[in-house]
Amino acid sequence: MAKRISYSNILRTLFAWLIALLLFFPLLFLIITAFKTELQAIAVPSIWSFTPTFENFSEVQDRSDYANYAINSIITSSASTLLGLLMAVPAAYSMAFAPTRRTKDILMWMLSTKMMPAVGALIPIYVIFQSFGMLDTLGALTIIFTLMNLPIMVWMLYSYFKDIPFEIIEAARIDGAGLWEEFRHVLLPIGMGGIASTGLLCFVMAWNEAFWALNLGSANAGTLATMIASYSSPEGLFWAKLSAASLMAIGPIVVFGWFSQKQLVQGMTFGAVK
Amino acid sequence: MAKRISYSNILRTLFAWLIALLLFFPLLFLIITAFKTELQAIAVPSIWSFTPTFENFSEVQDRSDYANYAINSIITSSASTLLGLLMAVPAAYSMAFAPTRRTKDILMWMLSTKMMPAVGALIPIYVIFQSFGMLDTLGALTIIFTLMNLPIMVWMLYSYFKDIPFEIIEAARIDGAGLWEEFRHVLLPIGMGGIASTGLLCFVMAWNEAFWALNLGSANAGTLATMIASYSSPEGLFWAKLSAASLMAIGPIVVFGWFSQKQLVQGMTFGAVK
Amino acid sequence: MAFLHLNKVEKYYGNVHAIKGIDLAIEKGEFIVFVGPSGCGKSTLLRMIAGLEEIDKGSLHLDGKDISQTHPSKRDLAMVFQSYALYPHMTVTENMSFALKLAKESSAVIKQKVNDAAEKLDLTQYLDRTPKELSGGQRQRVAIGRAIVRSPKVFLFDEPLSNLDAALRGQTRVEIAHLHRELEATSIYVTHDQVEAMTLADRVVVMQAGVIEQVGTPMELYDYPANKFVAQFIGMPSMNILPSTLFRDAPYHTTEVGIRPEHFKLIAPDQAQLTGEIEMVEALGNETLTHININDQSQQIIVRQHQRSQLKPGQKVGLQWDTPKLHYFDDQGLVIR
Amino acid sequence: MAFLHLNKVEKYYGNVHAIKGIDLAIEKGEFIVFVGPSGCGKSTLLRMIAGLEEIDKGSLHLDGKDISQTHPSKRDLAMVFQSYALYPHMTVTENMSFALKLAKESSAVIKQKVNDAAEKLDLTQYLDRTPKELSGGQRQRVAIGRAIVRSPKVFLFDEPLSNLDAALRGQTRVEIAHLHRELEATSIYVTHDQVEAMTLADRVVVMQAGVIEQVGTPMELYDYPANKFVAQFIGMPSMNILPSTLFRDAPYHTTEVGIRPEHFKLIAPDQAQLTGEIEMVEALGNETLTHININDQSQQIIVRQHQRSQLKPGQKVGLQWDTPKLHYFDDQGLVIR
Repeated sequence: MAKRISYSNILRTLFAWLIALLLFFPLLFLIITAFKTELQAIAVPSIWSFTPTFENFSEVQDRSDYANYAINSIITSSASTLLGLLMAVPAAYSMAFAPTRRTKDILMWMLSTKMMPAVGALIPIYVIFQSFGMLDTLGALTIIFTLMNLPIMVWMLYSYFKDIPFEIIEAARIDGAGLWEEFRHVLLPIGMGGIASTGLLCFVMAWNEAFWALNLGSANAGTLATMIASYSSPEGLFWAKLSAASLMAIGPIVVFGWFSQKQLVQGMTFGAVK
Repeated sequence: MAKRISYSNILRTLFAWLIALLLFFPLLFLIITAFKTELQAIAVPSIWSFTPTFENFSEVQDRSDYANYAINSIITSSASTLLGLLMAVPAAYSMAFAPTRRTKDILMWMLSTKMMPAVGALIPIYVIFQSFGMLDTLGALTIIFTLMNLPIMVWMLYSYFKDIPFEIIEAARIDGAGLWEEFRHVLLPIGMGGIASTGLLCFVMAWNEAFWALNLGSANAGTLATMIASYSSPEGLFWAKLSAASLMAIGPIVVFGWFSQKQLVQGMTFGAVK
Repeated sequence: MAFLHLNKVEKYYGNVHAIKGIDLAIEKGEFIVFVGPSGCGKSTLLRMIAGLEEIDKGSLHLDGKDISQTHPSKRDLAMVFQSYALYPHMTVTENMSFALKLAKESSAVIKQKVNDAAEKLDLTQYLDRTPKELSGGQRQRVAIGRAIVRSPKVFLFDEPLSNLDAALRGQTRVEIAHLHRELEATSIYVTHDQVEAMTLADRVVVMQAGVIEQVGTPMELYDYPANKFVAQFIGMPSMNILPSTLFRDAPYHTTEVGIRPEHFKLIAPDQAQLTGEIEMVEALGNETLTHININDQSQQIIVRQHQRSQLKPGQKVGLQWDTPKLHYFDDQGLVIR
Repeated sequence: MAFLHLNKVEKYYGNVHAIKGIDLAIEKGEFIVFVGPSGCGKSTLLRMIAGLEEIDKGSLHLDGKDISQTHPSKRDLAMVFQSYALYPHMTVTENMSFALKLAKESSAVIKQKVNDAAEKLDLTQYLDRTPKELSGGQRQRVAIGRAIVRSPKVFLFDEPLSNLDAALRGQTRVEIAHLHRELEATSIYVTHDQVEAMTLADRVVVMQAGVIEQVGTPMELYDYPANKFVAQFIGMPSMNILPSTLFRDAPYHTTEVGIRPEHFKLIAPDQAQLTGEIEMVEALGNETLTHININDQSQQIIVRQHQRSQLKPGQKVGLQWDTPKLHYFDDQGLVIR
């Protein structure tokens, strides 16, 4: 018995390491390429020993205003997250604690809107923003990011709130709590984990979003995702520079994600793992 | 009392219709634009009365081989869904019914891989497929779609399987069922809803996927998503033709989704709504 | 008017008439138990008193004031929930002082009251723990403590013992009875367990299908049930019901006769009017329950004896009964006195 | 060797020693009940017999064959689960015939056996329904039916009644006893409820913390408990435990003395060696349980009387007991005979 267990243990450990390496490989490759020259970058087979250069990073910084892109990303991601939470929390609250016969249908239909390819909505939304003179503004991106994330946010918060036993809310009411006190002293502290996860997830999704950022605001309101795209032009692939730009774009969110990973992934579990 | 209820009922109904219209509007706009001429399409404010033309559709058909794109979409979506299920079902089964202390961590980590922007993995994956001579092949797209959907598939199936009381599986074992009979007569029929939902969702996601399809296979292995992109060229927006192409690309999946909506959305609920 | 007065209270859920017009007057200091099978409306009625469910028709007066439409936070009641419903993010102290803080009591008063309650409930050493760190029984006591610190007008208990195991249930029952004697607070207690109802209540309210079947002291219900439902619901094992044809002296209109298990005597079959065959003998140590199939009636009765029995399944026995202890029911199931 | 033989069976969960070496011999046709508080290992032991948990040490023999490492599907046992564990996608017929189909029985035989079992369990009219369309009691009966159609070597029951309400629980208990008498099948039944154990078992196995405390017939356990744990676990309310200093004639080494509630008599306080004050009087109709605080002992005992009582809380009473009915325990909690 004991032998079989340790044998399968070794196998499992090896397998786990293999998978981990395989999945880490793309990021590693990206990092390495970013420090190559363009010539080294396109060499087949890949070169693994070379003198690292910072040239790509400085060139990206010269050609594009990195700080500007980064600020746009931070503003639109933060604002859309905040705005989304302000709308999603009350919606999820009422769905979780005062459900009607339709609540389930509404939730399903909200999710089903995410099934349509984004391209299907591009033209009308473009026209709407155009007629309000909002093309290429941070406001437009914030609004579209908020709308894009709203169904997921309501869903996640609903799942969290639904796990809070309603009797606790009722106990607070009987203890003399009005609506605000109930929210402030009971729902908010108990649901904080879920609210934070939801916010984090939506922040990351807004940060990584490229389709709308490219189509609605690349010149003034461009986010870091659009900066990457400007290096994958049809005239040819500049791998090293593209890698450097990618690294600079995803760097902050990867670091941010690293520190908040637990919270973040917990948010994606929809309460399924307990 | 009675008065207040009917009053709020009217409000709710009005509100629901408003939202529904607002959300249906983009699709409506897309459909209408597809039947306009290019001149009518860019008119501001929008023209709502015009003689519909089929010109855009025939031009899209002439310029691109619609049937070819559609076949590629069907093949890659179906193959990646099937391949994904073959891997995800056993994985989810063992995670749900023979969990170890690490299972939760593995699931979380699988999901967290979806948090990295796809662009971060583009270059290494491009290089890998290039060195195997698989660029612009249906095989490459199938593999990448499968890998892309695998974490979500394992997650969804895990959530479904975990809802199946383990005692039912145990009862089957005591009733004399071996591994295959247990799978065939108990797990498969009980989990069929979840497996179908997962498959459907991944089919739709593969169909709508544009990033990898564009970067790994636009000439021979292009899917319908890449066909759309060829109409949003930087030389100018051809709205009417873009609309027609979009409509032709998303048409099949919208119709397909319409018929399987219940199943599909149920799949996205991760068992949260019961 | 009584301290707490329910006047023709009704409740609908869609088309379901859940509470069908309840009239009940509860005096100050009484311990009232609502008992009935699941789905009889006892919890709904309690929640209507608490304000957690709306009263669709009728009125509810507390201490002379109509509170039918008052928000739960303004009714001055305390409730102990089946799931305890403690605030998971607060310590025991914070849980117990939450209501007082909302009521803007001074912190000195709050501290005093919480410490008093904690001492009474033997919780002093757990005051800084969160509910997660407590056992089931301790959580239960915190839930009770949260209720008593407020000195509310009425205590409401919604099946507070059903999540505890048998031993702890018995113990906590004694504690609740003790607290009630000490505080003399008006209490309404909901349970589906007739033993809890019998041992705790000053008066028991037996409910079924949204109506009150009978109100009375525990021994009134046991000795003089108003109908067949109450007769069979109160007492364990249930009262045996037999057709009236077996009883020569039954009053006119009697269709069925009820006999409690302890009012039968087992005698030799040849001396008895009624005989049967033993199906099963349940020996519990201090008493023996004998299940007997009545001959030619395809009916089973249970006989309780307070001593050991040497009888075995399959044996024939005769039955004798105490005629004054019989209960006669008419075709509506109502008792004939 | 006995029909089912457990030989030094052990189980570890990581560092937790869940089952600490169990030896047990079960004869063919016996009805054995494992009883104990939650977490005592009784369900784990049952699942080890079923093959659903591995046996880490020791061996298990059934009908002369070592089945310690046999897959559950090859052990020829049937099990009734607490949750019933019916196949939700199959009808009642399909549920009951699943095992027979896997065993490649002919469809005529299957039909015959299923119909027989359905008739025995009063399920004939539900054969085409799925579990969802059945009540809790009916599901329970299907689970039993699924077990009996197979005529297995041993029936295993894992707390089969704990999801039923009190009335149905009593009724199903009688049905299980009836079935066992009819089928004469070897059965192992797990429960935490000592009443179920007492009324169903030929022999009861009392477990605590992974070891067997005592094995015996129900009345052996009630009259001659081997230790304080069994003494207090069997019987409701529990046996009262008092310090030996109150008993002049206690044997040497006695530290505590146990008295069952029915072995006390209430007398006038001035005639008694031991007096106390009444804390609570629980009148259950057929019996009265009086809770008494023993003077200067800060200890509470319960006295059972088979008649009504006029006593009230606060009154002083004297206690008398039946010396031959006393149980003496040493400082290890073991009985002194």
